[in-house]
Amino acid sequence: MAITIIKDFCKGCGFCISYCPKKVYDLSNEMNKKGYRLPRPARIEDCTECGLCDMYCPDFAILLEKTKKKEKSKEKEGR
Amino acid sequence: MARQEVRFAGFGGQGLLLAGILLGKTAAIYAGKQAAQTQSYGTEARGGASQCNVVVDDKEITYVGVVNPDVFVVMSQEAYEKLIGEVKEGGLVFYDCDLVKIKENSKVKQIPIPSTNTAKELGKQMVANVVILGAMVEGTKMLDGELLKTCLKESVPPGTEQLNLKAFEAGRALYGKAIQGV
Amino acid sequence: MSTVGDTLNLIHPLVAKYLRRERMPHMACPGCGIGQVVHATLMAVDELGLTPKDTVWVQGVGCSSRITYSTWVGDNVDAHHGRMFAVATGLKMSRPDMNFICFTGDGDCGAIGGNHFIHACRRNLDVTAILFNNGIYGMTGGQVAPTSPLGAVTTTTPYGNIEDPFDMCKMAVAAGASYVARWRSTDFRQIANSVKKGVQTKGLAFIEVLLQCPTNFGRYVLKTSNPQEVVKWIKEQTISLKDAEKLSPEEMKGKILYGEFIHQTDRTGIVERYQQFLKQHQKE
Amino acid sequence: MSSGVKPGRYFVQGDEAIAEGAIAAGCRFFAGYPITPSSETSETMARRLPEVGGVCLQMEDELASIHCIGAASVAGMKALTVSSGPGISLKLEGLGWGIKNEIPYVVVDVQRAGPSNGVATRVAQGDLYTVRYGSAGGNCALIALSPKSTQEAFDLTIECFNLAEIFRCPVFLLTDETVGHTRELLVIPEESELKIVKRFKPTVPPEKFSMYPLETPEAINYPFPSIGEGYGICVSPYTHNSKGYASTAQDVQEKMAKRLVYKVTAHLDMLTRVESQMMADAEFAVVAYGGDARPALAAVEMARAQGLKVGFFRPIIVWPFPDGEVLKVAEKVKKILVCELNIDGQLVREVERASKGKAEVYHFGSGGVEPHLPSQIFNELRRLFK
Repeated sequence: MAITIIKDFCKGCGFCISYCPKKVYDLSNEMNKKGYRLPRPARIEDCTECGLCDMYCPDFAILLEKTKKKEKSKEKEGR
Repeated sequence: MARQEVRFAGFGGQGLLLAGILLGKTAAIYAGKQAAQTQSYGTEARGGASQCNVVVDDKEITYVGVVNPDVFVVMSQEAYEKLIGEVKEGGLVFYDCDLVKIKENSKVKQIPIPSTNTAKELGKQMVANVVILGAMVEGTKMLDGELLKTCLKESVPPGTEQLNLKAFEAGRALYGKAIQGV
Repeated sequence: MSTVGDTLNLIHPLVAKYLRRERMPHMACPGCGIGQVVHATLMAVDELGLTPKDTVWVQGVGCSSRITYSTWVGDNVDAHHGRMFAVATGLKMSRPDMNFICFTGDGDCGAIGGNHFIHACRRNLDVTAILFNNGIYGMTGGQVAPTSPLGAVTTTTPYGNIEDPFDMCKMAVAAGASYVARWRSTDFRQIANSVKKGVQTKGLAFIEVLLQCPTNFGRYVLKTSNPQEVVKWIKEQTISLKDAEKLSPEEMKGKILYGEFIHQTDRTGIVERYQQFLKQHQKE
Repeated sequence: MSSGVKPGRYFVQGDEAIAEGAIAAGCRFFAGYPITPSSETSETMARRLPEVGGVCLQMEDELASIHCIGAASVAGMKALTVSSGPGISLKLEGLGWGIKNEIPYVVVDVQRAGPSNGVATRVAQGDLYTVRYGSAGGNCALIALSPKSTQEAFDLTIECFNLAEIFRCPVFLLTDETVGHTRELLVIPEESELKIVKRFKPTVPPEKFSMYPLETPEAINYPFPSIGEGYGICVSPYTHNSKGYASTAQDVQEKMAKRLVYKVTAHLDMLTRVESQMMADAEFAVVAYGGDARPALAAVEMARAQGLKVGFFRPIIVWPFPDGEVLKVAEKVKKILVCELNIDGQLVREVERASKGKAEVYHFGSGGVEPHLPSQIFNELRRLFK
C-alpha cells in the first residue's frame, strides 16, 4: 500500500487533511513551485485504504496504490 | 525625481494589485505626483502569473506601461525567473526570500525581504504584500512612508488597518536589516 | 511507503487514461469543486467504457468550461458563452452515434444560455449535461448569478441580491428533459451514477451539482475562502428528497432539494424521432 | 434629483471613471452583464446608482441589456450599458432599435483581443467598424468617442450623453482594456462646472408634434417625449412615418434613412474633435486613437528628441470620422504611420480614404494582447522615414 502526493498537481486546498476519516494527513512544510504547502500522509499506519482522499482531491494529486487482494490476505495471516 | 517604473510580480491572490494601487494612489492623491498603474493577469484567479506595474513621475505621464522597471518587487519563483531579465541596469530587486531563491546577478541589487514569514508572525500571511511594500518604499525613498500609511488606512478593508500598518512598519525595518546583510 | 516530492512519472490512473498530461494541473482555484465533479464524471466514463474516440466533451464559457475544456483527451468543442446547448444540438444531430458530455455553469446555462437550455430540454436532446452551480460568476470575478441566494453580497450586488434564485432542475423537468438530478460536489458516487444513467438514457440528462467556489462565492457571499467551510455551508442548505418528505413546508423554507427528480425512460429524444422521421421521408 | 456628482480627486480605473461620468451626466438607469474587461463599470454602477436613487440591473445577457436600456430611455431615463468583444456582437440588434427610433443612450465598448472570445483580459482595437456598421441594415450614421486616459473617460462619457440628447441617437464610447483598466488620477469638478444637456421635451401639444422629424432630417435638439406624457408615442423596429406608424412606402423609407444619416453628417462642425501635437513643422505624422494613442505620442516624443520632424494626430470623435482634419495632415506631411491594435487594418482604411492620396499611408498593426511599445513605434518610424 502506498500514498503519493503528486507535488506539481497539489494546490494545498486541505480536503485530504480534513476529510480523511482516520486523520492520516497533516500539513508539511514543503512547498511546490507554486508556493502551495503540501499535505503529508504522516500517520499512514492508520490508513484503511478507503480512497476518500483520492476522491476528495480536486486536482488528482493523490495516488493511492492499494494493497493487492493476494497481499492483503497474506498480511492478515502475518498479523 | 524623474520617471520611476515599479513592477510587482507573483501569483494571482498574493495582493500584488493592492500593493501597486497603494503606491500609485499615494503618489497621485497624497504626494501630488503623477502616477499610473496597470496590470496584466491571465485567466486564473489563483496561481496564475500576475503583474502590477506602476509609473511615478513629476511631469505628465505619456506612456503608462512599464518596460524595464527601475524597481522590481517579486513574490514567486516563476515571476522572478521570467521577469528578472527586464530589470534596468542598477535596478533594485526586493524579493520575498521565503518564496524566491535568487540567482547571482551583477546588474541589479537584490534585497531579501522575508515578507511571508514576517506576515505570518504578525498573524496573517495575507499582509505579506504590505510588508514587502514597506521595505520597497523605505529602500527607494520614492514616497514619504507616512503619506503611504495615510493612504493605507483609507484603502484596506475596515478592521484590518492596524494589522496592515504593523505590516508596513515591519517591512520598513526589514529593509534596514537586509541592507546590513547584503 | 509514502512520498512527497518530485513525481513527474507517477500519475493518477484516471488522468493517465482520460486527461491530457500537459493540461494538468487544471486551472481551478485551490479547493474549487469543479475538479471533484470532473473526477466523478471520469469514474462514470471509466465504468461505462467510453473512449476518447466515441465521446466528445462540449463546454460553454466560465469556470465550468475553462477548466474542463481541452483537459479531456478526446474531442473538445467549446461554445460561446451561453451557446453550449445550441452547439451540442448541431453536434449530436450530425453524429447521433457519438456520446456528448456537456459542461456548463449557472451563468452560462441559467442566464445568457437560458433560452437554449429550455429548448434543449423541450426537444429532449440526447446529451448528458452537467451544470456546475457555484452560485456566482467565478471567471469574471464574483458578480451575482441567477442562482445566487437572496441577499447574497457580490461585486454587482454590494447591498445584497434582491432577486430570487433560479431552480434550474424544476425548469428542466417542466421543459421536458428525460433525466434531471441535483447533487453536491462531494456526492461522488451519486454524480457518477447520474452521468452513467444520463449517457444510457434517451433524451436530455440534466445533472446539476452545487459546488464550492472559495475564491468568489466564499469570499464575497460567505466571507470565508476556506473550501471546506463553503462545502459545509452548501450541505446545510440542502436536503435529500427522501428526508424532505418528513418535513413541513415551513421547515422546508429556503432548503434546496437534491436527488433524482425525474427519470423518463419511455420519453424519446429528438435523435430517435428524427431517425424515424427520415425513414418516412428520405427518398434515396 | 441629486446630481450624484462627487467632486474630488480619485485614483481609479477608466472603467470606474466611466460610471462616475455617466452618473454626473444624469444617467439613472444601467443594465449590464459580467464580461471582462468592462465588469468594473457595472460593479461601480451597482455601488453608486442605488445611492442616487437610480436603477441598476444585471440582465441575463448583453442583448437583454441593450434592449432594456433602450426602453428605459423611451421611459424618460438617461441610460447606459457597457460591454466588450462578443457582448458587443450581441448588442448590435438592440442598437438597431435605438438608431431606428432615435433613442438617446450610451453604449460603452471596452475593446479586447479578439475575434470571438479572444483574450478577455487583454487589449486590442478590432471593433472600429463593428460599432459603426455592425447593426444590420445600414441607412444610419453613428457617433463614437474614444478616450486615451481615465480623466478623458470621465469627460467623454458626459460628452456622449450630451451628444445622445442633441442628436437623439445611441452614442458609443469606444474604449479598450488599456484605458479601461489603467488607474490614474481622476479629478471630478464641482457640479456647476459641468455642462449637462437635459432631455429635450416637446413645446407643442401632442397633435402638433411629430415623433420623428422626417421632413426636417437635419433637425437637432429634437424633443423626445416619453411614455406617460400624453404624447401617445409610437416606437417600433419597423420603418415608420413621422408619427411612428409602420410603413412600407418607398418615400417613407427614403426620408427615414436620410433623417438617420443627415442629422449627423449635416453637423460635422459640432462633431469634430481631434488632438494634434508637434504638427507645425512635421514632415511625417503618426496617427493613433484610444489606448494606442499614448504609446504613439511617446514614440513621437522619442523621435523629436533625435531630430526627426514627426507630428502626432489623434481622432477623439472617431465616428463620424474627421475626414477634413486628416486631409489637412495629409496635405502637410509626406508620410503617415497609422498605429492600431489589429492586423486587418481599420483606422488605416479611414486615414487612407480621407488622405485622398496626398500622403503615403503606412500601417503599423498588432494582433493585440500587449499594447504597442513606444520603442516599437519609434523603430518603425525610423525604418519608414529615413
